[in-house]
Amino acid sequence: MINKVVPDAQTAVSDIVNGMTLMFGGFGLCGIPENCIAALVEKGIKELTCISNNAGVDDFGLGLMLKQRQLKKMIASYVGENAEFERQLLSGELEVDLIPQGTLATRCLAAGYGMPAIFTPAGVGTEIAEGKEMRNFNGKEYLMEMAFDADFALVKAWKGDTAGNLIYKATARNFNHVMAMAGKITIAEVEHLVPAGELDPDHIHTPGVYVQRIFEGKDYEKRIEQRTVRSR
Amino acid sequence: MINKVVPDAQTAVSDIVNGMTLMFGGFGLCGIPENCIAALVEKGIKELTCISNNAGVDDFGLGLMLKQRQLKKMIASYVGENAEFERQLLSGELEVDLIPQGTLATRCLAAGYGMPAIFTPAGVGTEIAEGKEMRNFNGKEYLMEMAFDADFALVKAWKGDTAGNLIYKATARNFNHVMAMAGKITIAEVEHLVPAGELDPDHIHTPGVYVQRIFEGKDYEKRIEQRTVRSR
Amino acid sequence: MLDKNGIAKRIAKEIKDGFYVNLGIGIPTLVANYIPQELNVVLQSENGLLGMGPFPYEGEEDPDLINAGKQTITTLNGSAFFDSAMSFGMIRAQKIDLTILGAMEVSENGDIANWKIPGKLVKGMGGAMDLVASAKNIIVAMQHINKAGESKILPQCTLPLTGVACVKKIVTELAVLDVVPEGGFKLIERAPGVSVEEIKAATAGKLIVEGDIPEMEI
Amino acid sequence: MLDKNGIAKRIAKEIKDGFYVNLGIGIPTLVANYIPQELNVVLQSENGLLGMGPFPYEGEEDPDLINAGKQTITTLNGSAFFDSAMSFGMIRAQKIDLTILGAMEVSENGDIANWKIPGKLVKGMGGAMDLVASAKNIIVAMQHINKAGESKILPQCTLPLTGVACVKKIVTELAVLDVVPEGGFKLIERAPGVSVEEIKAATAGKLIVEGDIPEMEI
Repeated sequence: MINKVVPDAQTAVSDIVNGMTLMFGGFGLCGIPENCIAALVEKGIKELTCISNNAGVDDFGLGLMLKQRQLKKMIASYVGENAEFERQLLSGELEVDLIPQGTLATRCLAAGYGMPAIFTPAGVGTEIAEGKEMRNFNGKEYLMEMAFDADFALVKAWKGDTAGNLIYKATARNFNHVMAMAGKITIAEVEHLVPAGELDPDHIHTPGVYVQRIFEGKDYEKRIEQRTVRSR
Repeated sequence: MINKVVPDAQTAVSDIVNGMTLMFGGFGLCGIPENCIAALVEKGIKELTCISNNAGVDDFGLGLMLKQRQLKKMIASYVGENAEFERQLLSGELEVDLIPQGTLATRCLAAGYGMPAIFTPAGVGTEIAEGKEMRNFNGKEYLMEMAFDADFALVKAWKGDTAGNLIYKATARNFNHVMAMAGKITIAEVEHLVPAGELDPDHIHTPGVYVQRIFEGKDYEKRIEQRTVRSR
Repeated sequence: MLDKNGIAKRIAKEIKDGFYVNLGIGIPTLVANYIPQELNVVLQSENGLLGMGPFPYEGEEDPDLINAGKQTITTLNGSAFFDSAMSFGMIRAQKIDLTILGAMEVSENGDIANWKIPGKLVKGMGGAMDLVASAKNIIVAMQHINKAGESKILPQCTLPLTGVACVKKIVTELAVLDVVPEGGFKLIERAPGVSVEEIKAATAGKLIVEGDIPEMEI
Repeated sequence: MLDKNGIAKRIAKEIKDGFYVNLGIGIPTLVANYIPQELNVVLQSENGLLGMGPFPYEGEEDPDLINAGKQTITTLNGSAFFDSAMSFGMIRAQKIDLTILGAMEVSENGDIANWKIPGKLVKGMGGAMDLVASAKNIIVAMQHINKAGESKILPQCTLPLTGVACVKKIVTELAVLDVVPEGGFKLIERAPGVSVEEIKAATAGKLIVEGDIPEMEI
């Protein structure tokens, strides 16, 4: 089996440079690649295009990179938890492409499955459709949306093995699986890195062929955005 | 949770009638819905269009339905194990649409994911491309292939629960997962039917929303086509 | 007049046995509390879960288990997790029977606007555009009137659209309205203590009133 | 002249450390036996497995675990199963470094025919059309000459095509040939005991011979 292990986040992101297009897994703060984000903040590279469902919060997740003005452009579906984001957007410092969440996910799938474009009805008749090719199938209108082309995908899994196979936990799977498949180079950080052979081949969500580098992350904060509970 | 359990194969296929389009999971004889096929053979309905990667062998799998001349048309990628198939094809009794295996799988995916069409380079420059729309993306030619539209999908899984969630074993997953997603009505037969709650939600391959009927099959033969072994 | 929980309670009556349902953020989330126990209903959360359970007991929150509103939740017997592409795959393939979501505006032909106020608010559409473009049945939970006292039930939407000709039913603090194929809002029920006249006054779009309009039973 | 195992052995030398490889039915399957132990190579089977292991010991065959040739196989440490859509997804996305397959004919510009003889044989293309349309690198394992004594290395294919301008290298019982971008078969190596003249005689397509042609080391 091919060994994909790198020692740490710093090593994993060492060849990510100014101006690149990066994908970040996660939904809200759930399942974000905390170690990779910290390494990119430390590295301080700029002019990045980021593809991520959300933009983090002011002091966590992609919010940390926004605060340092490392992003030139953000492609996301929902960014409503981030004052700094709104400030940079309104001031024109940050270019923003808001797209439907399913379109975001499916453009990742398209990249991972070698499909140059997909059709979706999401956004037909709205400003999202402006300038896009429309097409009617069976009486229904669809937009043609293009596969993403990202230099790197940075994802977080629960478990991974040395061959790069990944298993996610619960709803932390979200965009991590599709982005892992979509990146030209995919870096996976995992909570538990195990030797190849320890994961059941039937339980693997992302096969190792899609992962070029893997490392065990540390000090996971796993912050909760909306702590909702019921009383006993 | 919604209960999808039906008592047996006969009940499950009771509303499948002459002239319908059916999908059959499996690759060769691996992971085929043995109980459903037996029930359809018993039922004797005809003029069926079948979508299946292979056509079984002379005395097992879809070969049993071929022998009874229940099929009008076969959509498959490889049919090289079946003399009766070849006879019906050459005599013109059977209409056959041979398509690339990846195209077959992806047209299923398209149906399951609500995408009316997909693009693939498979078959460009060959007779498969005749009459199909071609399109150039980034300097490469692709064919536009349409999502399947099947009345029923008949699939086989290893384990399933009463809510219709499915888990496949090893390479018996093959087309079963994508066809389970693609059928307008999906019937799943499983080797082990368990109460909802017994399967780990992280291990489920096909969520129950895609499955309308489920039952525990019996007397699985699970025939091996090419028994290859090594000496100790 | 209904409060938010009243709107949720009334919408819950539209849910049938065997439905897969997607609940949006806000009032729609409250609908889960009023689905009758005897119905077998599965809630989909578009971040990757079928079979959404109630909030966890305090101390049992799992940061890896949230709903699309980023709230901590639980699973049920029979739940399944999946990735975002499959989630919107099943939405596009119309495997979800009912979508309930909020709106800033709804128009006579069923257009909905709920994601952007130009120059003021740009949170993004999240999964709403996918849901309204594909859902078999869409019910909107909303206030009839905005904070400035203006009707949100309009001849035409003024805000950027989320989807076109997709809303089938609206439940507000004042009324239940059906969006009819020929265009317009057909008054189906009045909220307790609310008169037809009050509903007329609060509705800028074409209101269709035929015969006696019953009061809601909730 | 090489036998089938000799062809497989020579092709195995083209496999590099870290490669993901798809092996077709027939001679390509034999290549697995000659991949040097010290290389980390992962075999993909397009019916849904990465990390194909050797045949099982007798009595340990699992009907649920087969390769694309329908043979019983085993897994290795680090193997992963997946469905057919993902399998061809990773093939289309060029995650597989090398595809090795058989052919009935190959043409000067790298066209390949291997799935149909009109009126005689219609087994179907299986995954071959997907593989040749997307693979980064394709090596063909084949006999130079058919049973009727005719060359299968042609100016143009006479049989229905599987793919266009895709074959990069051919290994036969007689020679190793590169398909060059400007068209034609460049002779790279001779099989042990086979002369350039013999190869010329067996090759109907344009053969390019430059300088001394070394004999294969296998």
